[in-house]
Amino acid sequence: MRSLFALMLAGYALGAAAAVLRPGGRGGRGLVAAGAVLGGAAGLALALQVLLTGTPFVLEAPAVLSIADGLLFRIDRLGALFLGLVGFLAVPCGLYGAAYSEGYEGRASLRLLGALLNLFLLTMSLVPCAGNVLTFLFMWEGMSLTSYFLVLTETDEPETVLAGGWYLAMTHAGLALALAAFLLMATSSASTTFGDLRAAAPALSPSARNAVFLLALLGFGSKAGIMPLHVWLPRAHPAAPSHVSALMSGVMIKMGVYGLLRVGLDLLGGGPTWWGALLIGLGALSAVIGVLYALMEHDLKRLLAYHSVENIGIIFIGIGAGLMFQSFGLPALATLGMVAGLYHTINHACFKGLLFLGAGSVAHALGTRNMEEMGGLIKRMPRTALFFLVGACAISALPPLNGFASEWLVFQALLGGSAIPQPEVAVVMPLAVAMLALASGLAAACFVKAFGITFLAIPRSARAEQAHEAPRSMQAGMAMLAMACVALGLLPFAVVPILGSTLAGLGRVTPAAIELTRSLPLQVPGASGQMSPPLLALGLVVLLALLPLGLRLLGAERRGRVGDTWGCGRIGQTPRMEYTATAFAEPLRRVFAELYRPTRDLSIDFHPASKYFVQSIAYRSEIHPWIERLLYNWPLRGIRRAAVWVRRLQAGSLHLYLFYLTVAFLVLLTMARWWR
Amino acid sequence: MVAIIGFALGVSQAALALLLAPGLVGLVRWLKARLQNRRGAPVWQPYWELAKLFRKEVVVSSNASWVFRAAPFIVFASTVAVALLVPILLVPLPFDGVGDLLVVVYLLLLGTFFLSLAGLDPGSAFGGMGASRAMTVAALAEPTVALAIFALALSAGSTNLGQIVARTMSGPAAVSPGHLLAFLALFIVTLAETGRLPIDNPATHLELTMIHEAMVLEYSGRYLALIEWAASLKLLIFFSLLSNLFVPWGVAAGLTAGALTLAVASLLVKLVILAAVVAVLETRIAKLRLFRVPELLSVSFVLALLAVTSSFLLR
Amino acid sequence: MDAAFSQLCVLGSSLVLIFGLILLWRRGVTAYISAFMWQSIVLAAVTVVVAHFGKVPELYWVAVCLLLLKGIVIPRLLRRMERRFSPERELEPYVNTATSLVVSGLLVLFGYAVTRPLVALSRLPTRVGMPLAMGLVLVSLFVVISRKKALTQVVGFLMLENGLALLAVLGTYGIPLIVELGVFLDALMGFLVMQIFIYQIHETFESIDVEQLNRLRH
Amino acid sequence: MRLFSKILQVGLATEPLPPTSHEVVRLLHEVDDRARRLFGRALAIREVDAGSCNGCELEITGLTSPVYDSERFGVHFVASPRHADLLLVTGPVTRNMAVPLVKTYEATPAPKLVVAVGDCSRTCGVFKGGYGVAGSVDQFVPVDAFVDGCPPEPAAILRGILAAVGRR
Repeated sequence: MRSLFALMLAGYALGAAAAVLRPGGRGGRGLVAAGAVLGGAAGLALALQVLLTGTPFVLEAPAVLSIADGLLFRIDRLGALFLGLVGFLAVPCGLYGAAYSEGYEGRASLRLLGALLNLFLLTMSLVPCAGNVLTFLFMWEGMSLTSYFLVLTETDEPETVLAGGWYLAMTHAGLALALAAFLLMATSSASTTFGDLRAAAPALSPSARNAVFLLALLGFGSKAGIMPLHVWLPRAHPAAPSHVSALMSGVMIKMGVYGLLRVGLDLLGGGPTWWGALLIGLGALSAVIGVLYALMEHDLKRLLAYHSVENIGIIFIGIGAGLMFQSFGLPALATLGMVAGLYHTINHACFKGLLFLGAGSVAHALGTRNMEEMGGLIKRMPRTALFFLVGACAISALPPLNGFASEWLVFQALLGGSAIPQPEVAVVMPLAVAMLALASGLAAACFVKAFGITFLAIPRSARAEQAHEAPRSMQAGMAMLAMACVALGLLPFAVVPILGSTLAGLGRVTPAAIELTRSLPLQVPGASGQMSPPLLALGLVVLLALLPLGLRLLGAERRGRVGDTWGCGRIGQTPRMEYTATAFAEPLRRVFAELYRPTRDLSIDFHPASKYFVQSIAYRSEIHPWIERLLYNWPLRGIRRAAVWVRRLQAGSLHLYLFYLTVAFLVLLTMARWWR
Repeated sequence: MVAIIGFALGVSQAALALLLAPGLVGLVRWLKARLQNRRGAPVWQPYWELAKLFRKEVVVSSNASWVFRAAPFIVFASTVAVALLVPILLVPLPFDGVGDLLVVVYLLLLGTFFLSLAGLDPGSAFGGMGASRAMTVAALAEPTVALAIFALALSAGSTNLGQIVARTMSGPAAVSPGHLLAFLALFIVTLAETGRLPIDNPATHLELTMIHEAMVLEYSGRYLALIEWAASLKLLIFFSLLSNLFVPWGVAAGLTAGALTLAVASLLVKLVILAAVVAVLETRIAKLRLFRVPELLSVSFVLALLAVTSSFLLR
Repeated sequence: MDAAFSQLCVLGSSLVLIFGLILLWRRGVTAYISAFMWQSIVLAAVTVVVAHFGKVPELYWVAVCLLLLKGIVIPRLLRRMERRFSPERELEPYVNTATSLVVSGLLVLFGYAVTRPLVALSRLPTRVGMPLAMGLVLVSLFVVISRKKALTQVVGFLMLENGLALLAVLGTYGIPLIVELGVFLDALMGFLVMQIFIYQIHETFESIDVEQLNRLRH
Repeated sequence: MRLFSKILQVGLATEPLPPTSHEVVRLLHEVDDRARRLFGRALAIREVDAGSCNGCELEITGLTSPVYDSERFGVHFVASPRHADLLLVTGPVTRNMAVPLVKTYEATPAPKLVVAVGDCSRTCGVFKGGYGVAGSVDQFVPVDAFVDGCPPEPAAILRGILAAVGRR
């Protein structure tokens, strides 16, 4: 284990070093990618070892940063799961990046991109390995900073800088809150190692526990992108290079989930019912509103970013249900909910990573992310199209792919709500069921739009006509993730027990409830139904194979002919006659008009001679996320006002600054002596 | 041996559904014709139409890709797969462990998903319009379906179809208010999902009012035949779900000849009753404007919500 | 026996509630009036059921009164009023239809939550219908708040009254007959007063859109 | 309720197809056996107005009415030529409609038939020589049967269609 850990560190370090020393050229990019792949693979192997054997891996370095207990790494199963996730995505994204970063050749940012990518992966891998508060926060901050600079890779665009600003503000606010949560817990504990915190947690007063939970929820929720805290996500993710977006959306936001689980479930050991209910409520809200905004989005990567909000919502619903069942002392159902959430975490990493890589290939080939300029790419980029389709089916929860397996588990967990003795509390569950179903239906609609408009029909612009298939290494990255989507969909009976084992010993979930049957039909204790994805897939494949045979037996005509698209006899077809992405989403925009509050601006220029002849029509419609404005405008205004006030302190005089320092020092001394 | 018999039973049940499905559509059409004081086409007319379509050539748009060619097969296969999972004649179902009600719902969504993609594929505005509307209706119907499943699972303790039917058959109270409300909710969803009035007009010739028709406007020959057959099978599946989940009288619990005959007879009676209800309804009401469809679906949503709450209370 | 009794009660109450929901879904006043009529008839039927199974013969009289007054007389009066004011449709309400349906669904849920302690206390076989009656009360209040036309509001008030009557019948097997009659008379008086108001509003504004009343401020 | 009692009172409105003289229908050639077997029981029609005065359209609409009810013969109208077996063409072919007519014919999957309805479709009628008229229907697409009349009665059109598929 120790050697694997070392190999992981070495791999990432190699990648970073290679990027700094020899960034350009095929070989240089290859070395950077090799570092990421090596590090990722080692991390994955280490994680698998911990997951399967169950023996935690511990590494102490008390000498480093010894003032605050030093660095401590301790990988238990829960941590290993998230470590494995990072490694699992690092490999395809690293491969993909080798060819993708060719676009940055000759620019200064290539060096930064390679180095920061490896450092980002390194720090992100170490977050779930942390064994004490210092290590955790140190790695967390490293992850946040490196990803911030990765977002800024294309600095020349003003939008990117703004996106980076949002991201930096949100992530640091989150860090502060998480720090506060840890400090609150540490008041009564011997040291800041997680073990001591866990031991001291029961002694905390209920209000302190609640405060810790809320602080952690806000802090980690802002990283995860849960509903009111999601604002940075659709801004920052599209701005980053695509393989970085894939990593950010696929795994980095999952670190928020990890943090919440670590604090809420592991360290605090669960809490009152309203914790779970709050998570379910926030999750359901995120799921529905995230997908609704995604539907209106025509920037392919922003669309995917909004879908991350949706999927984080689904994960939170699962985990919230788990916490809620736990508070009622229903271990089997609690495990089911948590496992559903964790399963969706993995699945989302796979398909969202895949979709971001696919979107990146398209953007790479076309030089635009606007869906209205795409179209017809399935003929020009057939492989990318196929991989993207797999991802689209998976995220739309279509059987037998992985999205369905985990959403099925979430549904089953929620259906268990009838076991809750208090109906007025249990009512949360059917409402969440309805919201989840709505979200998944809308997600399917959204991905019909995303795939159909991007890849099908005829090209909508000259750029789309001249598109070319992505290079081999990018294809390889996508292929790996597509296969993972299929495998995770077919093998839930193998995955679920492993996920269940990560929960053993956390909080009040008793290990007895985690023994899951390894039979072919997925039969989870607590779930009120069973299904078998492999048999389902087998059935579908057999039916699909039998169909042409049956048609031949029926004596069906086999001749075919290629003709024009039927257009009521009109002559010639241009891309302008096609259905656009905006038009596709129009019915839903009408239905949810109250939420979108679109502004319309229609101006028609009539012919001077007669108003029956139109010279030009200009139509503009915009959607303003009013919830965001409602929530963020007044704090922003407040901050601005505070900033204006603070500016007065700035005089540029060195003596003044020294004076401030002295005053601060005196205040600190006074506090240290008398404040208790 | 038992497994083989079960397998054969499951397959033959689905095959029966597949064979009956076009007749069901023909029956609704015949009843509607009679209600319009017309003589109407015979009940078996859809069989002739399918036979004819299978013998015609296929014209495919030059813009279309493999998605367009694969979609009819995926739609048909997923619908037949659903037919294998749904109780039509007998319980316990041989394939009960393979999928539950949620699987059924999402398999049907799989078909709609690919059909919508195929609608977009040739680049025709009609297809795009149909796809957009079909996905809108499907997405908005989803919460109702999920809540109705919740209500059923609450009273039966399982989401697996065979078990729900078995539980309802053995239960003391045949009709509880929760069941009634869930039935109404699912009935509205059935109309929406199978493209009947007042959501979609199956007999329309005007492209602008179409949903399902607009999506398949580009299909011809055997592709069209597969899609139409699958659509009629979907209607039969929804009808038998409505009848067997809520009124499981006559569903065979054993393998005796008498029970099976009774099962077939009761299935036919139930299908005829539901077809008559749909035909009368389609004669009585006009198609809704597209933007009032969400209102109808929210009615069904409220009904399903009431079903869940009353099931909660009667538990 | 008891099982059938409570089933019938819940069935009746759900029907009463569904007729209440029609107010939110349909747009024509004619539909509202017939919904109210059918609701009252079902209410009378529920009362008969309670009278029969609960062995409270006075309730038969209540049922007859209900049927006569609310099933026949008031709908007829309403129809006459409607004919007078031209069949103008309900205007776009303050809250759109889909949203108000969802809101009313949530209100019913709230009704369940509120009446839960009551239901838990009661031992009557009719208790399971009480949340639905409470739901109807809340939904009718919502109708009164969110609709614009005076006639719709009148129907909303009448349905509110129906909800209260249902609650009384299910919760206590009917308050004593005399109180019941008093309530009826009250409702009738209220109805007449509202009728007069509506005539007045109509004469002043040539419309019975309640929003017009805003003009009185100026 | 009133609607349904009315339905009951009226009963069946469909009249049997009256025997008519065969002169109104001109078959250009016998339909081959295969097509006859195929279309004998199920026929989907796409109507193409190539520039008629809409007199024929009025009569064609009559086909779907309860009185003539073409559906009893398995004949129904469809919205797309992709679904159609038979094109029902009316009017003289105008310049604007010449290409669309050919395109519609191309869009229809084989085997397919064409029935031209009304005198104009064969002779261009009173529109003959008009500046906007390009010619008769058979100059653009192969026609299997002509139905004469200006406009022909619904019964005659129905006969023409049935004659074209060999079900006289």
